[in-house]
Amino acid sequence: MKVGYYPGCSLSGTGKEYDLSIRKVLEKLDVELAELNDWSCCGATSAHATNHFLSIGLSSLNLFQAQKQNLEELFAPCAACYNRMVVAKDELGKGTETAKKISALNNGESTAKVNIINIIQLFEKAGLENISAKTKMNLKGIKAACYYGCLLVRPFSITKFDDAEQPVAMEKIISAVGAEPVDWNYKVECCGGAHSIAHKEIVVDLSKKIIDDAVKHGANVIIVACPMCHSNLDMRQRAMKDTAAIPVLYLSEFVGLALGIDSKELGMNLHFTSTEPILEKVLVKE
Amino acid sequence: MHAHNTHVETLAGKIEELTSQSVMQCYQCGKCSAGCPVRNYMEDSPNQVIRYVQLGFDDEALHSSTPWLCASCLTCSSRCPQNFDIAKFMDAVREVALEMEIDVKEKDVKKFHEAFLNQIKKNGKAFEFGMVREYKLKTLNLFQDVELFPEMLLKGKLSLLPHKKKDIKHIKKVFDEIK
Amino acid sequence: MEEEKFEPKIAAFVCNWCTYTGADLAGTSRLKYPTNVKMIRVPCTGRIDPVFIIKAFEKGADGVLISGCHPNDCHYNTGNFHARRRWILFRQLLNFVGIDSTRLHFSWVSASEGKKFVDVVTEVINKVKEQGKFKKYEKINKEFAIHE
Amino acid sequence: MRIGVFVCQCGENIGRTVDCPAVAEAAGRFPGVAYSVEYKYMCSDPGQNLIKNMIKEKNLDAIVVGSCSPHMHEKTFRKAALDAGVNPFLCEIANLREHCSWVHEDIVDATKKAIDLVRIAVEKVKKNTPLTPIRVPVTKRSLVIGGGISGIQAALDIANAGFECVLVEKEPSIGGHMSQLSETFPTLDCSQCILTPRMVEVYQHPKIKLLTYSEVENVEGFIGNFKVTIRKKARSIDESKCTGCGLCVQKCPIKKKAYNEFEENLAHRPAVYVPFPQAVPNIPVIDRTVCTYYQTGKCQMCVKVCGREAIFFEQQDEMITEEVGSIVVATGYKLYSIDKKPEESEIKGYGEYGYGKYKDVIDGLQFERIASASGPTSGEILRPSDNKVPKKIVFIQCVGSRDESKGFSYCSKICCMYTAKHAMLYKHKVHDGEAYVFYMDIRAGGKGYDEFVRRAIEEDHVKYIRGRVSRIYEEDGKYIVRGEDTIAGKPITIDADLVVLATAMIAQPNAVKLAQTIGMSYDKYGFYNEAHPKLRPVEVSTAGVFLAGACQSPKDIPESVAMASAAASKSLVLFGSDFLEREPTVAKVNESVCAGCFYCQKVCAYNAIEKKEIKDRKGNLVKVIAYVNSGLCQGFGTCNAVCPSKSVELIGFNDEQIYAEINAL
Repeated sequence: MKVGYYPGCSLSGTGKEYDLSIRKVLEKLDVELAELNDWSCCGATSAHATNHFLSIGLSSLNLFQAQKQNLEELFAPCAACYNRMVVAKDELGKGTETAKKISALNNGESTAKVNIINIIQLFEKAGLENISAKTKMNLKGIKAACYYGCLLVRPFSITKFDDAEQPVAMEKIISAVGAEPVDWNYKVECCGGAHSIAHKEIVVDLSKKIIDDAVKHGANVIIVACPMCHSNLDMRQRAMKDTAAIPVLYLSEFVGLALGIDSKELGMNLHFTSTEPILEKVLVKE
Repeated sequence: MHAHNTHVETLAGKIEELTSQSVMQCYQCGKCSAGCPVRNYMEDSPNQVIRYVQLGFDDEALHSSTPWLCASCLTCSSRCPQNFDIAKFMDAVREVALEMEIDVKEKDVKKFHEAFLNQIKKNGKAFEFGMVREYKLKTLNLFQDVELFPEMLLKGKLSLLPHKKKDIKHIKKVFDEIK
Repeated sequence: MEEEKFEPKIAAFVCNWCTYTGADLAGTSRLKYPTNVKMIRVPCTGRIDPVFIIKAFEKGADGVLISGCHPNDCHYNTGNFHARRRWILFRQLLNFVGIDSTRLHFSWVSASEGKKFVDVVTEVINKVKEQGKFKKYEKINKEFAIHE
Repeated sequence: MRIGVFVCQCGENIGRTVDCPAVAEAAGRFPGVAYSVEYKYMCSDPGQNLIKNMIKEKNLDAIVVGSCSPHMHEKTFRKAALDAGVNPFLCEIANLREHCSWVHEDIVDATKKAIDLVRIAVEKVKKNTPLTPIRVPVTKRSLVIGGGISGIQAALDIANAGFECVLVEKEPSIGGHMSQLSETFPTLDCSQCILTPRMVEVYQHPKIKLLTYSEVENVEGFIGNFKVTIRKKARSIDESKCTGCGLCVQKCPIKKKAYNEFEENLAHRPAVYVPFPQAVPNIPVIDRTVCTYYQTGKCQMCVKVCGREAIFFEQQDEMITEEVGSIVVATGYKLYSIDKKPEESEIKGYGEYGYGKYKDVIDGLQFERIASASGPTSGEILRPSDNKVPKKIVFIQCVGSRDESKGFSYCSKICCMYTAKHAMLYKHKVHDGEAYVFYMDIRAGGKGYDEFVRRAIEEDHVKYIRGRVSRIYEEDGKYIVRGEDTIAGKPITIDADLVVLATAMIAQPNAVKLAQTIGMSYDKYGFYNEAHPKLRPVEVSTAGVFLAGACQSPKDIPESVAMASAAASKSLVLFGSDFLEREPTVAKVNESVCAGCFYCQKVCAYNAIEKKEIKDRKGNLVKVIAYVNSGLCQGFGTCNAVCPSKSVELIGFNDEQIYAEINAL
């Protein structure tokens, strides 16, 4: 299987281990990644927060590039990139004034046919049975809180992915590799996202609530699918008072561990909160 | 003729033009405010900002800090019983406020977005270090997070040089369009 | 120049319960539409025999409109479904006998849709105006000197 | 044929844009027209007299009136023709007002069109033939579908007027939702106390035939003459033998396998059960899906304890045919229940309120059962998860209602009142408890209704918070309810012990199927459409069918009862005459050309086409042809359009008549 790959800016910076682990895991699952040529930033929160045209315009550039490369599917691991591109695709499809203007800037290209998928959908495509069959490690003692955040599932009318309020797609993957997903309350609550820099106090506060709820429900690891969520939950733990430290893993890292990939190769040494407590629980299958 | 042309000079009209939805759709149930994760940091609740626009209190809406505190998490939009996209509405309020050069309360948020977009404009990709540098110079908020930087650098999570997109002309075109 | 003055003749076959009453409502609401259309009232669109339409074209109609109740709203439950099913086949027949099937229009206008009736009729008239006069049968009639 | 043309000016309504004298003059020159005239008000007495006099004076045998729409005055002019000795079906109307003068502005064009319209009508009338209306007898019996309070009321009214009535109820007992309620607003009188006597009255009424555990399968015929097929589902109990002693119910060893539907799944019931103690009839039903006998052939405990040998395992569904003249539809509503799995739910979503996840997030009917003295907690307010008294209770209104996104855009109308009632009942029983109501608007229009809500707020100190709740989740046995008071502009979080959702009233799941069986129209939600929203609120567009209660839209008890009485009286109006007159515009088969392909039969929605055998003099079968039962034919003419040999004609709209109109276009 071959899919287009749009790593997005964070994956060469703060989300470096996300990129590393994705490449390693997909190699094991026989998924070939074709990186989008000379891709550009999707515009992220800053673009749509300040200018609608800019946000759709920036994301569209990548969609058109994918079309040029004849990619049927474009995998965007970052939830924010995924969301922005899905939204941009939706707007282009609707043929709004903005869409017309953007099409004029791009030699009349109007529809972006490429299908944008997130990491959960990619794993679903690779096949849960396939992943299950390739699982080498015993993850029995691991209780995982799957954290979806905002942008994977919302707005449901556009993402059309899982359930906006009680999603379970990530839990299915966790179960497939033999770990135990926990039922908790904050899986779609916001971590504060892009306010990390301008309003650190908000992000610390919101992320703390998420971590506290996960711990309270017995989780010993939080699984994420977004570099922004990861940096807020992982990096900001140090600023939280009275909060138990809990490893925050990317979904790809977690699946990587299950498939028997070395944690360093997955980039897990790059975390700010130690991942040791979880690594101890990863046992070799008997 | 579309109805919005008649009141295009009002904030409600501009927002309708930008978002293709009428602010009158909102029936003020408050579900958006009830579920908003950053509600506790806001003076005006999200539904109050919509109310300002509905009633023509445009200054109140444009000067409110609420749109700038919005984390764009879309919880409101996905739960709105009237299918009103509140997050998109907030995007539009910010856009109009910037266009009108309103002296917004949440200067740091505004500067963060400017710094972020400047990096994209220059490099085609977000350049975290450059963005943070620019943001710090703009806000003079020099010491926030300094404790994290060395470790980030060490772990290779913060590159000192930007990753650049090779062909920048399309990015330029998009930015030129909004001048 | 002649084309500009062309005023098409439109025959409308409408059902008694929905579209005829919708047209009445257009009148009661004093909405305006051109005089080109004349209506033939039938109990239900299901009553319309494809031959009526050919006959209308033969008698000089430039366009034909068929309009009845919305699906599931038919006064007779299923009449409009039967009608609809037949039209799909009938379009081919029209083309076969030399009538451009785009001159035949279908719509659903309910008793409460006076405005829609006006919109539909106006649109059909404009469309047929663009297409110009339907001459084929006039020619045949002349050549073979068919008279009633 | 000598045709008279009468052109009406309708004051200025037609005269302003149509040159009426010119129309009359032009019409006078049409072949076959013997006389034409215009007049200011043709529908007035002098106008009608003009028509009558001229028919006689000019010896006319058909008339065309150029006037308003036939839907307005066709009857008037047909009667005028009849009075003057001309068959009413030899009168045609040219619609010069709604279809001409009112929709056109140019006098020249409008006049030209008016002349054309009159010509078309003249050509049509030439092909008309004298017809006589069809008289059909009225069966003076009624069918009432649904045994809730609406159906009970309608059946009693009809029966008390002296007419027979068949009451069909799909559940094993009549009583409907009202029998589940604890107290009723705004008087707080006990629901069962006022309902039960009515249920008994129905059971004992000599004019009411009660069919419970039965459903309407098919409806044929038309006003005055319906033929209804009813499926009487097998109870597995011989009703004629059962005394209702209840021993079988007590002794049934299957206690926990099935949820008790009457208790809204808050309790269990045995495999053989009576829905509730006051059930009418008091005859049990065996639930074959859980009964051991039907799984393994064993047990038969009920058989052992029944002294009357009333257990009848092999009983089959029975089909019953009833002939009635009118039908009252009173099938009621269903409460949208949020605790179902989303994929099975009528509403997709509401995950934010934790569907199916939390035992203590319940709906309004569940709360009724908890508050009811005959309910699973004997009227003590206890929450389902741990049977503890909730000290903080949150009521949320408009769940599923007024929700474009996940639910239904309409207002369910009764929730404001029943929520106030619930909060009040709670406060009366749990004095130190706190009750919160999240609302958007309080809609308490009705006698004593707003006073009732005010009482809840002022006397019982129920705290009303204006705003919709965004999320509910569980934390340490409490339900965290996150809302916003939009009046104070403050976020509000309540850690509740029990949450009651006032969920939407929705149409019955099989409402559309029944609508299609009877031929009623329904709205996009599945509620039945009345014939006219103002002037014919209890009739549907199919003659002889009437609506009562919440099957038409959300309604409370007094409204449902009023509507039921109205529907009953509409039936009684019908039973006031022995015969009904119907338009003679029905189909007819030309027996000599009919090839017997019966394509007409396939397209007839009324089963009006029958097979008729043609035999020669010796009695040998020559051919089988189509025959139209004019009693059933509704005259929509699809048979005429599809007949390959053109041997069916729709009288009044036959091919010749329509060709005449086309030729005159």
